[in-house]
Amino acid sequence: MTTALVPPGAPAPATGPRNRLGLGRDVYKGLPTTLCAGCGHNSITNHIIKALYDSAVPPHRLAKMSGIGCSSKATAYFVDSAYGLNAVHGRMPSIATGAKLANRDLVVVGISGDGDTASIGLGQYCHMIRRNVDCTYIVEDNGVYGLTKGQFSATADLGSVQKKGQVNEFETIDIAGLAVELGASFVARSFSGDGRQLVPLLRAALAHRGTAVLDVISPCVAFNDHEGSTKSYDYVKAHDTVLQELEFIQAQPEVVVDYEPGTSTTVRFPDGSEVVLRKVGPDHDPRDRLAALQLVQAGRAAGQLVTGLLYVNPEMADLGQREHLPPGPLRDLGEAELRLSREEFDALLADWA
Amino acid sequence: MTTALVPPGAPAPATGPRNRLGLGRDVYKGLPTTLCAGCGHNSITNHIIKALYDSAVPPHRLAKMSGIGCSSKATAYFVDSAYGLNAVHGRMPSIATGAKLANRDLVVVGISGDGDTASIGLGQYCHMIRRNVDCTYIVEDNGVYGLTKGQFSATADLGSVQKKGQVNEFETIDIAGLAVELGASFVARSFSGDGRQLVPLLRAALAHRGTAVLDVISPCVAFNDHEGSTKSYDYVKAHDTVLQELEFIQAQPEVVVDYEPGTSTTVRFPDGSEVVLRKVGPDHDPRDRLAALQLVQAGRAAGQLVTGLLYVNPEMADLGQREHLPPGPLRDLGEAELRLSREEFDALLADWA
Amino acid sequence: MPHSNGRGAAGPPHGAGAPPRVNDFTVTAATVNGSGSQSANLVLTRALFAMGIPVAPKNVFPSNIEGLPTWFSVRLSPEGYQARRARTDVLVALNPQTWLQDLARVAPGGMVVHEEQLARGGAVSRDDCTCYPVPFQRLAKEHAAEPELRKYLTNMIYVGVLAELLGIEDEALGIALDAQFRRKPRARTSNLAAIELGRAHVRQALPTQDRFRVERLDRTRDEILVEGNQASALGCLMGGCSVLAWYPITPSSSLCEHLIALADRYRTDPATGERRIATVQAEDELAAIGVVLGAGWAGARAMTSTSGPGISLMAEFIGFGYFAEVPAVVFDVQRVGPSTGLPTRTMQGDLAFAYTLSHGDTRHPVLLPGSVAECYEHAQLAFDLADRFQTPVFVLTDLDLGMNLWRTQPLRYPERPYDRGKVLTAADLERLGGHFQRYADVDGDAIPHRTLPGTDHPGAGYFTRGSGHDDQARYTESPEAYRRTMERLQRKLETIRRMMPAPVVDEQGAEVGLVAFGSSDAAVVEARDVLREQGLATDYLRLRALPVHDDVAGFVARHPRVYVVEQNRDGQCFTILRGELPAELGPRLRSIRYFDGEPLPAEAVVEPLREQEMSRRRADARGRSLAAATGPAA
Amino acid sequence: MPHSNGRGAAGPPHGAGAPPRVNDFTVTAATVNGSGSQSANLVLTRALFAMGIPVAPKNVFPSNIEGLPTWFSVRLSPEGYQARRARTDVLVALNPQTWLQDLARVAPGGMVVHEEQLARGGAVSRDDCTCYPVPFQRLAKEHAAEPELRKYLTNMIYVGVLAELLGIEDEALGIALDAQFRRKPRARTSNLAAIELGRAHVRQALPTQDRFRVERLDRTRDEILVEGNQASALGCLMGGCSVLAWYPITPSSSLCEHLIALADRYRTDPATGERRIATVQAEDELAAIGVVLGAGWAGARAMTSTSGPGISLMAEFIGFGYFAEVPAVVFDVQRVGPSTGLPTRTMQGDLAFAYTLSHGDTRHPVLLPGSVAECYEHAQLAFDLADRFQTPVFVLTDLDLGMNLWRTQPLRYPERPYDRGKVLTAADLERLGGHFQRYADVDGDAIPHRTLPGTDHPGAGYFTRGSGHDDQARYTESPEAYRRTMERLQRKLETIRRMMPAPVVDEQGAEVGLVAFGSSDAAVVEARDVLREQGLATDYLRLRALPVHDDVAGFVARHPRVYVVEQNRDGQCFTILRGELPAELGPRLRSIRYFDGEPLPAEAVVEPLREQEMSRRRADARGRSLAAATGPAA
Ligand SMILES: Cc1ncc(C[n+]2csc(CCOP(=O)(O)OP(=O)(O)O)c2C)c(N)n1
Ligand SMILES: Cc1ncc(C[n+]2csc(CCOP(=O)(O)OP(=O)(O)O)c2C)c(N)n1
Ligand code: SF4
Ligand code: SF4
Ligand SMILES: [Mg+2]
Ligand SMILES: [Mg+2]
Repeated sequence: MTTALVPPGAPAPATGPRNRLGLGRDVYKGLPTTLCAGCGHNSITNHIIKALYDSAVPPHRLAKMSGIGCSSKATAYFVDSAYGLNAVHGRMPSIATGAKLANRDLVVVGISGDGDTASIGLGQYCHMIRRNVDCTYIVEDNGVYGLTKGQFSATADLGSVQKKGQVNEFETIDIAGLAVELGASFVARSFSGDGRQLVPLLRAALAHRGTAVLDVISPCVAFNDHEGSTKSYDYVKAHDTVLQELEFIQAQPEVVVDYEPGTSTTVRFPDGSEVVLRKVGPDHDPRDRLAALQLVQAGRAAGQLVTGLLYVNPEMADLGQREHLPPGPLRDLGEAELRLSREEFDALLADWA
Repeated sequence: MTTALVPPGAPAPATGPRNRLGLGRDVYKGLPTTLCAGCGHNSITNHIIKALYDSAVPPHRLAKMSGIGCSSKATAYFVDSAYGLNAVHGRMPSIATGAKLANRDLVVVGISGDGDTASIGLGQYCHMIRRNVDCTYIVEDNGVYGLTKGQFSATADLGSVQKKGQVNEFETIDIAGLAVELGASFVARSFSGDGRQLVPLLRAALAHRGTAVLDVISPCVAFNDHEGSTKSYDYVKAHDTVLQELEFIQAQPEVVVDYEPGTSTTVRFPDGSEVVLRKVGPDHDPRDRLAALQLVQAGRAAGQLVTGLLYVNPEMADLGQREHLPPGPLRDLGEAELRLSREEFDALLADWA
Repeated sequence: MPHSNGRGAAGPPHGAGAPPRVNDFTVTAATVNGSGSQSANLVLTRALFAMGIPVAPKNVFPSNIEGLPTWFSVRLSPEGYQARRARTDVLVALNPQTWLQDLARVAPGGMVVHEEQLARGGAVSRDDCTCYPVPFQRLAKEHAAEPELRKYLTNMIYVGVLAELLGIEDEALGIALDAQFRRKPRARTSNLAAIELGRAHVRQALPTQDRFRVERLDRTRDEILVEGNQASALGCLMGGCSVLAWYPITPSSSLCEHLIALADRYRTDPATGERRIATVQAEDELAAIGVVLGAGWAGARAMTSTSGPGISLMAEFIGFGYFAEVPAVVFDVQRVGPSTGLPTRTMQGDLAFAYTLSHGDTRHPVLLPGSVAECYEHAQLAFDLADRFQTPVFVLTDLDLGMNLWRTQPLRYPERPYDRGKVLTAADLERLGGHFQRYADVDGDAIPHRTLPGTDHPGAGYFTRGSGHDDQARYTESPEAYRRTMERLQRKLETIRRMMPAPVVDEQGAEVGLVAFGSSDAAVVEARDVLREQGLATDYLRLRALPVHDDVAGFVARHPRVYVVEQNRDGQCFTILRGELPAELGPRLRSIRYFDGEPLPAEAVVEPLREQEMSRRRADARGRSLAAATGPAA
Repeated sequence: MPHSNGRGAAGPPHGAGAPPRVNDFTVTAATVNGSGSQSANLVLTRALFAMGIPVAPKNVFPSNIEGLPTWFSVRLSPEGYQARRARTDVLVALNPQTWLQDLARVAPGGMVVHEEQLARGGAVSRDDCTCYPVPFQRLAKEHAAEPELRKYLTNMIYVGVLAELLGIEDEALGIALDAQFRRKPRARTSNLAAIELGRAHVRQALPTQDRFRVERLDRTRDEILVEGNQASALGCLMGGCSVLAWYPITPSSSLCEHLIALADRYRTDPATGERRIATVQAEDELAAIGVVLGAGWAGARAMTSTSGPGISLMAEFIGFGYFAEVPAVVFDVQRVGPSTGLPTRTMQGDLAFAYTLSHGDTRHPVLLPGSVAECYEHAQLAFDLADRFQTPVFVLTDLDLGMNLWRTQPLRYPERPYDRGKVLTAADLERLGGHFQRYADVDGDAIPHRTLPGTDHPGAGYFTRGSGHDDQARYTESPEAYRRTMERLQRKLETIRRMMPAPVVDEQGAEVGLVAFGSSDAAVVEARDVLREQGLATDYLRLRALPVHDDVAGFVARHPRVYVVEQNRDGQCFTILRGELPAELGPRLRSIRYFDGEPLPAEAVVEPLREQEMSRRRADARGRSLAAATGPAA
């Protein structure tokens, strides 16, 4: 399913379909994207818009949290009337944790990148999972630092070659595998161009009470250029008469896939590199953590990225429950609930005397 | 095997056994410990001394690196004449990485705690593994923050109860399991009181070229006091006439275990809590990563901590190799090797003109 | 004892035949940590307090859990001085590791109670002191069969010995034991027995003495003994903190642990177990401040508490909070050095760093409580100010203020409602016709309005990021918009300056002024009395906040010489004052710095001040000739 | 164009009939980033440079990869001024998003080359400018079949258009193309074709003009064009850096990437592939500085480079380095704001923060290169100083200096051997009889000796931690030992102060002094000329390091009024000077601050200075009456 980019600042149409809240799809749109044309992150934005619309999330309850990176900018490109917070690099999990603690009623959607999550933010990522903070955590995973112009991230493939010619000498950190190992309550993987798979996963994540990790493979059209690859993007090769090393970003078509559960598909990126996606089949029991681990590991050993809902445990207590929070937002409590009464106060001081 | 604590500042005996370098065991001793009597960390120190002595590590080539915590202090208690660096909290991996890069000839032994590694230092821990920095990384894992007086660490058991009565509501982070998932080249687990297992593991780790992770369970006698447990330490219970909440640390005997590969043993801590250790048997192939993962997970599911050498891959390139470093220490290079020649320099500037 | 002596002499020396000292001396117990000496020390302190004697206990402990030397001093002072005294008058020596050095630091004419074994094989070297050898170990052994408990008992026996020697009343001891073992009656009994053992031993084996005596006074009525961290915790609870995120670090941890204990008691629904506060032990300080900023953004009153290393780690996020204008309360209970410095020693070393924490042009309101009562007051105030100013607010205390017990008048129940600052509700927005500009200066005080996430109005939502935004919180890289934001933030600081607590001034027309803040107050108060007795009158301004209040310039302008007293090496407050006061006033400022890691003693103020005053003529002369040489100043 | 105009007017206005301007105007191309405009801009710049015309290019780009507005200006200046000019004279308008705003900022009498389509549906609003509509898109379309490449081609066509309009020589363009496409001959050909397309179009379709002309000059002989980051990288290479640990961040990344590229070329053994440098892309800045400190401790020359957010994150570790006395070199290529500020804009905002980075009393040597040549020199020096002083050394540059091209005389080949500081070898220890005290001040300069891990001598080993140690690096919590360490570190700073590069002073007895540092130099140099023409002579001191050199006091003492120029809001250098200079000199200092995020233009110095000089009589009068009211100053 290919969806077009969000049109810039389009006004809400007077007619047209409405969701359960009576809101049109336009309400779920954001500012026009400033990401590169063809960037996987834009596709993900569109799927998020669809999922939020379909799940009828009230915009005013939506808190869009992010770190720093091209991916982290994406929070600005959906549900313009919602609340957004673009924090510092790699620290979205803690900010999201705080927001959710302050107001349990918020629907927290966190967007991060592979640099943001697997490098500088790895500690916060793991500890958010450990706390099982109720939020949807989307990693827009392109294996590079897009915003700082193409350095390898920790999810880059061993042996891949940078635009500038450097070779990645390091093993990849598997964001989904790590989540399963850490005991996350919801772990899924998908691909930016696979709306048929991603939208339902997003809706499930929104419905899940706890940290729902979505590792979404998302091609960077600007910097994922494997010049060293024998399969390098022919178009670019053919035209290197006018191309040089500097700053020219080739607009790319969106990469779209559509394949059946239990099968696998090879995605060829505009730059000629390939990735093999394998969709979990109906035989996988996503409540079996050991099975999930094995699935991920076996896929990895076979050079495949397993996609789909890998693991879910809907019963695991979320942080709010572990903190024994009352039902309403903490931020609404006033003097009556927060201060000691004068009697309590006097008794306490007497105790201290 | 129970070894006595290091005697304070004992001079090297004139006679007695010598290792391959002709050095006596005393050379491998450090300052007298200032940790609590009975602290598992002290036992580990003794096993480290034995391993370094047995492996005949030259003291002047030994770099003892640590973060902050009772555990991190332990570097002062062995090989007094070696080089030591007690860095900041949770950042030992990066310091150790730098030292090793500067001088490949150093034998780097890093000591950390569960707080130091699994909380504040989790990101650095994971990334050191990813780089496969050549060093022995020992986590003295007691499930608490000893030095700051007993708060839970991220390796504390779900449901355990603090001295002050708080209950740990969070899943444990498995330091060894995480290392396997991340693709570490050497992962082992042991117990502070199990010298028969730990000393050979330490020697293997010293011999391994790459990051050798040793998760060593090490009881904290001061703060691992599960008052909430029905098995609470009887001795303490019987004498609560004179005990109160403040600052009284009960000296404890060292906890020692000795059990056969393939079997399991239950360790009862002075405070009455228990942990079940299962030693890997000869049937486990430590070169099979999937098997190692399964072993750890299955143990966890059964409430057991699997000990022994879980995984090893001696061929994986270490950071020095990945960086293509020359054989000698980088720090010994001088102007001749580091500066451009005048000709190169002039040519470069001409290029830039 | 490692106690430094404030770079100079102690109080007046006492000859052997000097008159008895009543209620006016310092007792120091040198023990080993982890041995349980702390409860003995507290029983002693509370007993003296119960007799109406103003006490000031100071605990000097190692960065270690068990087995290293630790010292506990309690100063008795009829005038109520609470500063540390550099020397001790009465030593209780129980630690062989430090015996000789402890002995050397007793003031002449002092009294030494020591474990008999320590003097084995030789006479005690101090024949200017009265020595009382006591067989603590043997007494403990006779009393307790279990060797493990003897170490602990020894401590309580020393309380009995002192009680008998000094004349501490049984009733007072009873009150102290009640407080100490409130919920452990059996422990009370056995500890009392240990005290009795000490008393009995003195009666049987030692001569009576009247060199040091305590007598009932009536100078602690209505007072309570509280640690600063405990007072801060209560202030946070009363101030409406509903999200705490923290990472353990001495000397800050106990603030959070006190708050959690208070929350267990007062914020927990006994029926449902529901807690009206979230208390998250974060994985580090970066996460702790992140949680606080997230919660503050979403409208909760959120706080963290840490010490120096944590402040360093929060630097980036605090800058974000400053530019994005997010409320947060950050306690810094200051300690010495980097992590591997002296983490259990005190310092006012983070003042300048916290004030401008983060890269770029940033500046934060800093509260500087000078007493435990102010810890309580400022903790509450901090939440109001954070909400009002929409910015991170620091509260700087230190190990001395935070972890030692201080006497105080009972804390006051707050009368004012919370100031939640400029928050627009859905109804407000309705009234404004949906016109909401997150970062506009609508009121002329440079403080914008905000909505809280979850506010159900189509115009309520906005996007928060650092400084790259316009008045409507839209992303922009426009230089003009950026400059406008920066200038508004600068004007906001002027609003803040006016609204922070004014300094406390005691001015009587002296020529010499003193400026100090925080825990230095105790020593300065005493130093002024000493100086006055020596004929040197001083006026005193106690700073209670940064940015520097406008009153300070007036004070300095009225005093030709102003000494800025602080507990750091680099004269951080001095430098800030030099930077913020009119430059003309700069030459009036002088710096007195103390940085040994122990609480500031009065001598460390008295002596450098006296010395500088002595040499001022010379200095003045030099200054005048320099000015002459360099031509007219503007 | 978002270019702020330095809060005031631009150069002299030009009427329609004004004389032609030769080699003395500013050209600005307004394009979209990611479109490849950068190579067109560079070809233009290099061609002008090849004609011997002093050029000063400035690139203003968004925090984004593709599709947002970006501006490139190149200033032509026969005098060789390299500061940004606030207004432009010749606009090349290719970006519809910013067309109207770009147009509005052209100086009167300017020339506008624009995509024909932009003016569709109406006349261009600036009839005081000469406008040249060009059908760039159509030309590109005719030339290139692939729509994807047209955007790119458009840029190179504009170079041809300008070449023809202004008179840029073919030979110069050829040299520029050679440099740009050194290893891509096919690209050179196709780009040249695009340029020809532009030229041809002008010849065919546009009238000639002589309002703005370039002519061959001879003022760039021997000069090269270099980015500061490139010069710094070469300095690091020559300075013997053997460990680089970094985390990507604009505008610092290119320093590291240049260094890696240089290492690929010069430090790699072609036969074995062995590299005489380790270059680690760390997981974040905390790890980067950790690697650097570990490597520095072990004896390598190690460095990192970052920008503000990274400096914040390094705060704790830098304090550790200070107290443990570990060499490290840290570049801070400064930028604006927190992460979500304006990360692609320039600022001197980290000066104060870097100088005292970390909690507690810490203070670091800071180098402040003022040109690309100094970037190269200071980079080398930094490694010597770090080894000599055994402490983290900062090198502060900024986006303007680091990422823009600057003209410079060729860099000098270093003559001196490395200064590896006080390192004791095994042989040294043997000679000293094994007597080695890691932290003792043996030489009276407060700098101790060290051994490197791996030194094979039984007395060589030592244990490194923060401030809690004695002279022999043994753990201690003794207040005396701690104070001794702190006082030595303070004395060490005095040694450092004396050994840091002295300021560069141009003094001719003027009454007004200027103080500036870093990239502000370009604007100050120009501003002084402008002020001199206006009859206002100034002397100038360019600070090159912190701590403040002793020469500064003398300079200030010789000038009744000294203006401190800097690119931040809070007057950070001004405040540091106020704090460190004798207080008597304080009143002489005045502050000129610029913080729009764009490189400082000369006007932003000229105007506030002139204004303040105008109003100084009033100010002086006020100052005198205040002094009178408050009594005599000390
Ligand atoms: C503390 C800090 N260090 C570095 C940066 C620079 N920086 C901005 S985005 C980014 C990486 C983004 O990579 P990723 O999260 O993968 O996002 P992408 O752009 O690829 O979507 C970096 C290093 C920063 N903003 N803050
Ligand atoms: C940045 C920072 N935060 C907090 C601390 C305080 N601190 C010292 S040790 C420690 C925890 C140590 O726990 P662990 O690593 O498990 O060691 P253990 O004492 O249990 O052996 C903490 C939080 C610190 N030194 N630095
Ligand atoms: S640089 Fe890569 S990640 Fe960033 S917007 Fe462009 S395509 Fe997307
Ligand atoms: S507190 Fe615990 S971890 Fe620390 S020394 Fe004592 S027993 Fe060991
Ligand atoms: Mg990425
Ligand atoms: Mg621990």
